Amino acid sequence: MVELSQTVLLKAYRLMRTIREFESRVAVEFEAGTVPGFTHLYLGQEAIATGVCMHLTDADAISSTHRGHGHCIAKGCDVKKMMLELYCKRDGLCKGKGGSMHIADISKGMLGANAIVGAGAPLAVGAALTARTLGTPNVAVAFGGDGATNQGTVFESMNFAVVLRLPLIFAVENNGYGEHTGISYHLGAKDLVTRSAAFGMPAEEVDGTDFFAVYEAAGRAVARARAGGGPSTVVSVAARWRGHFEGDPQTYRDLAEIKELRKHKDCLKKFRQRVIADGSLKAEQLDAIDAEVAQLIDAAVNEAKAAPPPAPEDLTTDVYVSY
Amino acid sequence: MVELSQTVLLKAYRLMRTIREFESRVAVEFEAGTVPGFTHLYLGQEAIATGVCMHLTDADAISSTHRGHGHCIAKGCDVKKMMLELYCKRDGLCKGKGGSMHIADISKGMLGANAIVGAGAPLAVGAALTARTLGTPNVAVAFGGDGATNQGTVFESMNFAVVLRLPLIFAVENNGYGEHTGISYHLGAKDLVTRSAAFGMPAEEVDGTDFFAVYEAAGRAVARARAGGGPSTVVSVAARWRGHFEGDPQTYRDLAEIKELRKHKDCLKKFRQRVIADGSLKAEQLDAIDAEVAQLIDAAVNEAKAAPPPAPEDLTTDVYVSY
Amino acid sequence: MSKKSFRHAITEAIRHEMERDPRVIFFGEDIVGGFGGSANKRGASGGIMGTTVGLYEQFGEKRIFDTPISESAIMGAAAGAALTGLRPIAELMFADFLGVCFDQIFNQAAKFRYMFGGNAKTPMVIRMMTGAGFGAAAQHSQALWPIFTHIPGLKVVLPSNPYDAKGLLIQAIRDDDPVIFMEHKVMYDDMMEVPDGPYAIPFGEANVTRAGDDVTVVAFGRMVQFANKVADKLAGKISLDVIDPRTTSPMDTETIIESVEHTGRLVVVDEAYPLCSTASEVISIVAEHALKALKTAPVKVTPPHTPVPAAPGLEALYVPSVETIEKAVLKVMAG
Amino acid sequence: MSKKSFRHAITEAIRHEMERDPRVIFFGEDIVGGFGGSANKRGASGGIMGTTVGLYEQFGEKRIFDTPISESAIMGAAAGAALTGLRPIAELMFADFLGVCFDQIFNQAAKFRYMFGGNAKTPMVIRMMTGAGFGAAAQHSQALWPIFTHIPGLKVVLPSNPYDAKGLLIQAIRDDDPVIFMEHKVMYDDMMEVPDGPYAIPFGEANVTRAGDDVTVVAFGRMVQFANKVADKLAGKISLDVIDPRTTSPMDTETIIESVEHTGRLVVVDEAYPLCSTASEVISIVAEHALKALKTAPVKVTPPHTPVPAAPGLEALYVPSVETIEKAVLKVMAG
Ligand SMILES: Cc1ncc(C[n+]2csc(CCOP(=O)(O)OP(=O)(O)O)c2C)c(N)n1
Ligand SMILES: Cc1ncc(C[n+]2csc(CCOP(=O)(O)OP(=O)(O)O)c2C)c(N)n1
Ligand SMILES: [Mg+2]
Ligand SMILES: [Mg+2]
Repeated sequence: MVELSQTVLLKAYRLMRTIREFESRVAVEFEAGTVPGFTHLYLGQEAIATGVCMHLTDADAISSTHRGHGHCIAKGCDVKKMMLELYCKRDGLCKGKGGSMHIADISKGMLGANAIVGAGAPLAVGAALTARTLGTPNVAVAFGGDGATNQGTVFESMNFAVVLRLPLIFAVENNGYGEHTGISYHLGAKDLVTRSAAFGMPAEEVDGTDFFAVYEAAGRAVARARAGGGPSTVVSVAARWRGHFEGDPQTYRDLAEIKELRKHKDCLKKFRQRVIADGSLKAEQLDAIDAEVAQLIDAAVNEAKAAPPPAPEDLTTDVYVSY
Repeated sequence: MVELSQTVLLKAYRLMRTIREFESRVAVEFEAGTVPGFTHLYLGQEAIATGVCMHLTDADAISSTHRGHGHCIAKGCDVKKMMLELYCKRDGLCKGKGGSMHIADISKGMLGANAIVGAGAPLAVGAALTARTLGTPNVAVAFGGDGATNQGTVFESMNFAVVLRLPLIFAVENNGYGEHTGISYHLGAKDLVTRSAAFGMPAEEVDGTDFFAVYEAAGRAVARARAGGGPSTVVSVAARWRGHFEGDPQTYRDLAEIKELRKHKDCLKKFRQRVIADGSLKAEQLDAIDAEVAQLIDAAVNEAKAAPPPAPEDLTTDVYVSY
Repeated sequence: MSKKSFRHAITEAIRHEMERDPRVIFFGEDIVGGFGGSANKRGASGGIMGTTVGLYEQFGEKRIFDTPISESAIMGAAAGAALTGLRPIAELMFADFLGVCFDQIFNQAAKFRYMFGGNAKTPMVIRMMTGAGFGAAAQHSQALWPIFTHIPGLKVVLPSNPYDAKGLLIQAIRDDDPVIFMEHKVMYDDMMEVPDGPYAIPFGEANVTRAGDDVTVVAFGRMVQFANKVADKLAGKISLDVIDPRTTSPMDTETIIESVEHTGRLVVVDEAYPLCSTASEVISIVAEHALKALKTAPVKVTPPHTPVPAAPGLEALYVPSVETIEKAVLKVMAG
Repeated sequence: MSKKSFRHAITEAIRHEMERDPRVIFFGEDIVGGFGGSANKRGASGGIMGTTVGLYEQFGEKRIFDTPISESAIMGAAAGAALTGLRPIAELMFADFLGVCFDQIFNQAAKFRYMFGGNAKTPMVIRMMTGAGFGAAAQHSQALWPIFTHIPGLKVVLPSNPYDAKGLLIQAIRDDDPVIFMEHKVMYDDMMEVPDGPYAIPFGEANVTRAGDDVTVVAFGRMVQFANKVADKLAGKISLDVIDPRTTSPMDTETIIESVEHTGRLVVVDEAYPLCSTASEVISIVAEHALKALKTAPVKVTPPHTPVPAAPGLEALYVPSVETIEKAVLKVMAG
């Protein structure tokens, strides 16, 4: 295990805390009815996006899913502009035209949340192809859920990436469910690692609530990709703390499970305990981040609520570059 | 190894010989310009369709591919009506509206050749679902090529069949090529058996030019499916004797390869040698079949050439049951 | 007979037909809920929109079950099952997902009968949610029926109210051809008197929801409700003949043509994209078959040629509305 | 300038643009040939239709390569590469295969720019073969451009001759939006004078292939050739204004409307299925914008609402022909 610098640790904590705070607040605001549309929260999975994206630069690309806020934050998207986008405001990352399920920032290498399950994988193949073609050291990451791994697009992308030896990481997030359906039902294979490895690439599984585990596995995969070693899969096991989308009564789930998760599978708690126990960080440093992040998110929500919506003429712009 | 009865052996030989003769004659007629459309021949792979389909009854279903004549014959379709269909004549299996790439006979459980690569697998899932729903002992077989295994539909079908424990056999025919592209390039995985097995089902590989090997492996898979044991994969390795379609100059291929194949990988030769050597059949029995088949195919071609085409009014019928 | 929601009407139609015919089965993603869930309670949810509540309990998992997220396998399974003797209903949660499974619908199910020379039938129904109005943005709000309507071999149904939803869905399940059944997501709570027993509404028979003399308004699906409102609002001043074709394939061109021959004016209201659309099709039919009857140029009321925006304000502008329909009616009256 | 085939025109367009811009890459199934083949000779085939002969030798496998049979991955790879700075050309061998990869085209590539608020562009070209005429039957003979035309965010190109093919393909590759480029399989051997150097033909500008006064004939793709023949045949008796829109999205509605305002009569010829089609779209445009100019009802010449049959005799009846077009012209003259 590598020693991580204070800078890295503080950054990791800030990102995870920002995701936690962002999503927790969206949950509250959604219930209050101030956020339009559908929204799917990343609560419980913060360590995954963070552990993976901390290896990436703006020149690396990620493709995301319907549950994309965490990926955005970890990839460095502006949190205020994200909140504006969730509120579908004119100054949001996508001018209010994308909303929660299409939030994107190409300048940050964030190729978009995606409302079509499994659709991100081929796009990440494309980003990796750009790196290969231009001879850059860039990599691409395809985030995707356990449910999404049963979509044909994901399988095709895996074989395709192996055949072309692309610098690509399949970051599979096994949170136990696809909507109302548990993985013990929807997956015919023994497990996701075995099935991915059978496509001809290295694959490993880690505890997705342990930042360090994700960070290390992703580090190996990213380094391999940058070095021309081709694609690999990292399966991070975590759990969804919320319903599939906000408003989901989760009748299919034993709700006691969620209490347990919050107690024992909280990536932030685990991180805090570990870094304080081994002396790498002090509680006050973390508390300070907590306070800053809380303020940031609060300001973001207030700004977003007050901001103007798109103008009527925005309806028909941005369809084509020229037409 | 089970002893096979004379009846079984004679039937196997007749089927393989019929496929060989049918396809060889189509090759000649196609070059002469008498057969319309595109056509893909099954030469070299006769033992596969035969070895699999001899375990099936008319109540079992198969889905097929663009290279479907062999599957049709092995599944018991009327050879004369098949030839009429290849010639797109009114009395063909599909009234001349389907042609080589859509030849089908639902009454025989032959759900159609299919011009979309990988499209047959989901259809076989459906046929297996019918068996499960109605509680019949029927099974379904999805035939498909090595190239087709990279199509998302096939992967989805594999997982789907395992999840629902369907009576389904994936009969993969590895003939070394998808069009102009060799399997050593298009397959990222170690091999097709490993990748299929990783979906959570038994999978084995056999020599697809050895009728007995295919017959036995398929027998295990079919028996398992009938007994409620769920899906499995049988990969049969053979080789394409002809171009991808008739008229393909095969510039991508070492043509000496084909000579070798005809010499050493001829399923009919191998079958004949073995059954004569072990005394199960006599040469004369086989010769008699050869003669009968040659006559049958000749008659089929002559009939097909002379037969009337569809009538103009057939153009707009059979689109709907009612509209 | 009692007041029922659109949602409930859908459930009843499926229940009646599953009771009547053991060959009817039903599957899709999360239509039952709880498969593999920690509550260990299959039947836990009854569909994302609650349209299938209670069906699992009644029919059991041999006849109604959830699947992996594999739409091509789902649609192909339905097509293959239909070819071999069942009458499956398959759910494609949102119409927008057609892109991952379109081949099984348009090249397989739709074409079997023709390709096989009439020696096959493919009785299956694909249910799906359509339309804008929930702020679900570009990939969860599309109409897309023109694409299905374009394809020979498919039938396409767009119910505009709970009564029709039940009768048309029963017909769809009994029908021997593949049927695309499109439910507008904003209409599930709509209430209406709906008979308790089964009844089938034939395809290709338009419903004239308002009879009138001045302007023919052809409206599809949810747009029928808006068109009716405009008719009621203008009643006494301008009299609208509002036509709900109910199915876009087959389309009841006769009723449309007769109406235009009577009124001489045409407005078409459609939530689908404007180009190569159902709206264009209706205008084209009328121009071909009743040109001389047209006193003024027909007017198309559709969204602009753009994806569906997320912002609620833009989405409201995007979808045709009572206001834009009324304006179109005034235009054809003036023109 | 020299006589070149449609096939050769396509190859030249790709070669010019790959030479000009290193960001242009090109991939698909069997466009190079020989990857993994026993002859150990990459570049062995140059495409199923020979449109890419020589390109591999010139540009090497970083810029032109074959792929597994995984169209969703191909189209998504193109879209993702375009989003991140390349200008990919992806081949979908036959338009009929859109069903296995449509999502990546219509929900992804087509919508990025809008969903991302204008902060993205997706410059990519998808080439594909279309059309009937080779007896390739229901799953290898479809037109399908109405489906692409329906989708906001896509541009759709239908060249009708070698000169246009080269100029339009160059424009497609230079264009900053996703472009669907459809090549009729029967036209690859067509010969014509084609300049040796690069030139771009702008989108949305129709080509008037015959100027005339009596009837406007709008024809798409290969049908332009038939329409021209009819014009030549009737010359001296009936004078046809034949319009080749060249792109169906954007469509040059202005040229069409002006022509109908001049002639007062309209025939539309299209090989695509008839419902919700490009043919219907043209008639609808004219009815909306030039109703008063129409002296007689417009006539649509399209295949019937059926899949494409295998039998050559039926296929010949299926596709519009010089005879059926001529009949339609006589009908609008008489009507
Ligand atoms: C192609 C497609 N099918 C179905 C859906 C509906 N849907 C949205 S999210 C989801 C579950 C995805 O599960 P998983 O990949 O595990 O991601 P998670 O929600 O757990 O993050 C489903 C079925 C969709 N959006 N797209
Ligand atoms: C979806 C789709 N993609 C591509 C094609 C074109 N195509 C027809 S056959 C073929 C190769 C199939 O290879 P394989 O599955 O190995 O079957 P084989 O031809 O070797 O029998 C291809 C690429 C197609 N028909 N459908
Ligand atoms: Mg999940
Ligand atoms: Mg092969």
